[in-house]
Amino acid sequence: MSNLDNLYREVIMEHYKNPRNKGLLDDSKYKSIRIKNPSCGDDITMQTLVCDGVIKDCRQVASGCSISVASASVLSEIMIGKTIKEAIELANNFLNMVSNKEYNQALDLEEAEVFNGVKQFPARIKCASIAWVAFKDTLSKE
Amino acid sequence: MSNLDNLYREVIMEHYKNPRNKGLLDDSKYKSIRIKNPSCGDDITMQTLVCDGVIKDCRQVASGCSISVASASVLSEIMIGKTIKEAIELANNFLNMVSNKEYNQALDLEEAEVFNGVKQFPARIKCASIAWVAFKDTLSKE
Amino acid sequence: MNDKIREDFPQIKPGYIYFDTAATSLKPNSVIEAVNMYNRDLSANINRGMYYQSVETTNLYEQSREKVAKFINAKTEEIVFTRGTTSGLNLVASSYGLKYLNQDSEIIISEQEHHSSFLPWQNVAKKTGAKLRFIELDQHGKITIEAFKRVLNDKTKVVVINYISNVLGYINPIKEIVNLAHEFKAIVVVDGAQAIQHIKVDVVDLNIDFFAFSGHKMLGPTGVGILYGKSSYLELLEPIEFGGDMNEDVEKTNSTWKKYPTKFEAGTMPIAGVIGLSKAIEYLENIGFERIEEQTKLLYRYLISELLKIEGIKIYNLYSDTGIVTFNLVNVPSHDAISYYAEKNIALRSGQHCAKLIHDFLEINSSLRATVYFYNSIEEVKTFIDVTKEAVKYFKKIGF
Amino acid sequence: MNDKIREDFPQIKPGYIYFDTAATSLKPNSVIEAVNMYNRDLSANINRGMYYQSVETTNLYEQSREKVAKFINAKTEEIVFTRGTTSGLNLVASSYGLKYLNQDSEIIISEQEHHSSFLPWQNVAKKTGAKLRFIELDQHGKITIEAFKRVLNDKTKVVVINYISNVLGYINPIKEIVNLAHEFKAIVVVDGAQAIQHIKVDVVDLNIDFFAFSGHKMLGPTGVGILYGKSSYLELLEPIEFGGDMNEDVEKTNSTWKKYPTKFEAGTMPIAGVIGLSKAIEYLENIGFERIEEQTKLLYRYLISELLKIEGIKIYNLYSDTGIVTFNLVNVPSHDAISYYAEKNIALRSGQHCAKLIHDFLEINSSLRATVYFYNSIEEVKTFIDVTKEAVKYFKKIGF
Ligand SMILES: Cc1ncc(COP(=O)(O)O)c(C=O)c1O
Ligand SMILES: Cc1ncc(COP(=O)(O)O)c(C=O)c1O
Repeated sequence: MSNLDNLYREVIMEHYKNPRNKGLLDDSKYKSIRIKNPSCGDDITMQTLVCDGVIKDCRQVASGCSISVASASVLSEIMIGKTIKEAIELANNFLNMVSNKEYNQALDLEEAEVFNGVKQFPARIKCASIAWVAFKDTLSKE
Repeated sequence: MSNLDNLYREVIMEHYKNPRNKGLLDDSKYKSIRIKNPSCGDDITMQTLVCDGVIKDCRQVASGCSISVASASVLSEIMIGKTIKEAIELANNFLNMVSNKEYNQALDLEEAEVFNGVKQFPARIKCASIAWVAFKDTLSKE
Repeated sequence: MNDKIREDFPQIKPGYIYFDTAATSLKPNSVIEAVNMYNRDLSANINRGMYYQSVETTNLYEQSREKVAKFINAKTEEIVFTRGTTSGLNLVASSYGLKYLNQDSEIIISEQEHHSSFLPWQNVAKKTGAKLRFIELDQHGKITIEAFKRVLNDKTKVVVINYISNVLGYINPIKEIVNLAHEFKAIVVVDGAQAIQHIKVDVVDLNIDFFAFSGHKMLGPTGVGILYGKSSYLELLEPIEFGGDMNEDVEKTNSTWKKYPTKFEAGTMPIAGVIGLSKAIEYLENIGFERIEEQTKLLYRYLISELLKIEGIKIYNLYSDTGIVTFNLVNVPSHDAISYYAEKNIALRSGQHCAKLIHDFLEINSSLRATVYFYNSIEEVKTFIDVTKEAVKYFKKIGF
Repeated sequence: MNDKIREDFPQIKPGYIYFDTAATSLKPNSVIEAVNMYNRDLSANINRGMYYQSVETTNLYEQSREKVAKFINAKTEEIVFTRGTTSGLNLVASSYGLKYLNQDSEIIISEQEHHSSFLPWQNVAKKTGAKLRFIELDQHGKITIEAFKRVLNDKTKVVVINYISNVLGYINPIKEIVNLAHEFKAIVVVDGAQAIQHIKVDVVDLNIDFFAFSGHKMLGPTGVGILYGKSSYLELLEPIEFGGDMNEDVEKTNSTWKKYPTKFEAGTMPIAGVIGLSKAIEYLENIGFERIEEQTKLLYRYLISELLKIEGIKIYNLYSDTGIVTFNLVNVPSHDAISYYAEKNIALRSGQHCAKLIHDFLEINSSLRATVYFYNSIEEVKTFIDVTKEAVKYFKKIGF
């Protein structure tokens, strides 16, 4: 069962049970994107506040499996304070890592590193990715 | 080539080139049925005049392959004078013969016997049958 | 007996447990070989050729239609080949629904429906203004005649209903529903995707108007399905796809169609699929529905009784009539739970199984679905139970 | 080289000559085995499972989509799987035509069209009041740019045209037609059923809006087809089939669809067919269109030159761009003539080849069609010519 243990790392379970930056703000300065994957019950909204090219705040609401919920939570924590450029680079790197593509191992994924085990579960890549795709979309939304 | 020779019997070719009872009558006492098989170019109309349960006249117009044209012609000749009951029995027997099903060999198919060779050509059964199906339909048309 | 049957299915291998028959069934060697034979030896188109390969292909294709017809006690010409259940049900909705329904019409439907049965009629309702009336399900999610009667009235034009639910495994009382519906001159469209492989279907006895099912759920190939329609309705309906072979006369301004079923089969059909389907029916008939039911029930009863003993499991259909068990590990999202089974090479489904409304009814987001069928074994059920116990323990341990 | 290629096609046997590729192509071993492999080893449904067999099936299915996309230079998401060319062309007609055309619209079409290309738009014309405008063919039955310009105008909303005619074998000037049509803001729907196996198609270079073709005409399995659509149009179009997997949210009163191409793929797709298709493309790419054209032209030229020497033969397309020769024995109905070839195990077609209007144009009832393709041989052509000579003699002798 080492594959599973590698998937369900403690940090992930911790975020799943205590999601950070949870709850959306009704503030038009925030950009929101919602992505649903109804067939498996995932429903994730990411919200960002960008000021002078820097991510000032990141909020999220996520329901679904542990991987998708934890992934939104971890993301929200590590992105606050990053520049847009850094954030996008990080997100792309994360998406490449979980889908077992080549990625820049030198780039620090910080806590998101714990999703490394997802690549052993091709059918869970989507779970880990949704929040990151939604997050990237908030940045390109003008 | 004995199969082909058995298909293209002289009698058939003779009817193909000189079709009997050709041309329709514009008489409401006659019942007409037209069947087309456009994908192979067959277009056949059979017309019958029935009086007191006896087929008094049978007319036809047929275009298409030699088998379908000859079959309409032969039919029109042998049916005149038959009772409806005899005619239907004959037609069913003919249809069974050409489709290689069991049929009453004792029943005299008269000149239509020459279509015996059709059963070796499953794809030509339709050609031989169209006129007979149309003919039967004229009898059941009230 | 079961071991010999299992040898007919080359997908069955030690260490792999297939409990996902409700999604698609396994295929016996005879079906695989029939498809292979067509591709390898014939590879001809139907209807239009006079050479042996084409004539033979046409024969096999039409014999398959006859076989399907006999299988459900229909007339040969009442069998239309389609791409699958979904296409068949859409054909009826588009051709009948869009044309004959209007804002005064009501469509009776249920929350048990698969999306392929529900969505085409939701579209008809939107486009025509007809009203969707849902049969109120009882506490177990079952359809009762009483509840059906409460929504049936003079405005009812169409009743759309599954024969067996792909989530709950209940057999619905089709015959009574049809009788009642016909009293109100409503037609009944039955989704048979989960029934055809489980129970003997007799369309004359049931007196249903339309019945759709898929090859791939009844041991046959993917890409082929069947729509049965009563002659009078098939006569009435306009085709919705136009093309090669379904036409009679073609002129620049006007064209005419062949008789049913041909008018509904435009262009080149899934020939290999149709030929393979015929072998699937032969296989089902050779085993017989009695034995299929017996073995399925045996496995199902054992499965459910053992599952009930495990704490930390919630089962949603305790009284399934077939081999379908729908459940969750308590507190574990189905997508997490399924990964555990996948790691153990056990094939189950997680999610909504294309039936969102029944999940709304059950007030859950998603579920796990295990299906046992005659080719499964008691040993497989035992392993499944063991793995389920481990899974419950594992997810509890890591904090779910 | 040809002998080695011929070994890849198990249908090719001594004494059997397959000249009916325009109806459906033969299948190489790699295609047959891919279908077989899916049926035998995987037999799982796509998208919804987490076990190896289902994940692997989903991968193969989506890889096939990528392969098709690259093959015609499209984006992956612009590839919709269908039941065949007929279904693809009907999808465009129903979803675009019925919605966006009206009595002020004109549809440009040609008498060369296969019924699968013509009839869907004849239906659109009837239902919407739009007018069908036929491109006037030249004396050889060809479409010229001049004739096309004469029917193109501000009212033109859709141009429906085959890339290669299945009766005459002409390659139509699609690129110029598209350029001109776009100047008038008309969309162009191309029937590629006879082109995809003959010439390299680049949808970006051609700039076509929709392009439909069939697996079974390009060495692939029956039951699967492809519709290419420009993203902007696929985005715009409403699905015409509703069901499992194509939906996003489902509520009792309202539902939403996934993005294209998924929204057009309702229910279980022809999975085995899609997987086999991918191998057909690989095969075509490995041989290469240059070699395919070279060998086809070689055979065609020899065939036509020898046919021309026979008295009592009427050929309708002396300048075919592909391997299609359409002809008749003088005074012999095509159905009679074909029986002779069938007796000699030569596979040809007789009839109208689902293209009645071009037969009207040629002022004939029906015709014989022989198609040569790269897997045919000079020896086969020689035998065909000998048999044709015998046939002419035979039918003359017995009195035709
Ligand atoms: C030019 C052309 N268009 C359309 C079709 C229809 O293709 P299918 O029958 O595979 O749907 C064909 C083949 O029959 C064809 O040759
Ligand atoms: C009850 C029910 N209806 C309809 C369908 C749709 O069948 P298909 O996907 O073969 O079109 C399914 C299977 O997915 C089903 O289980």
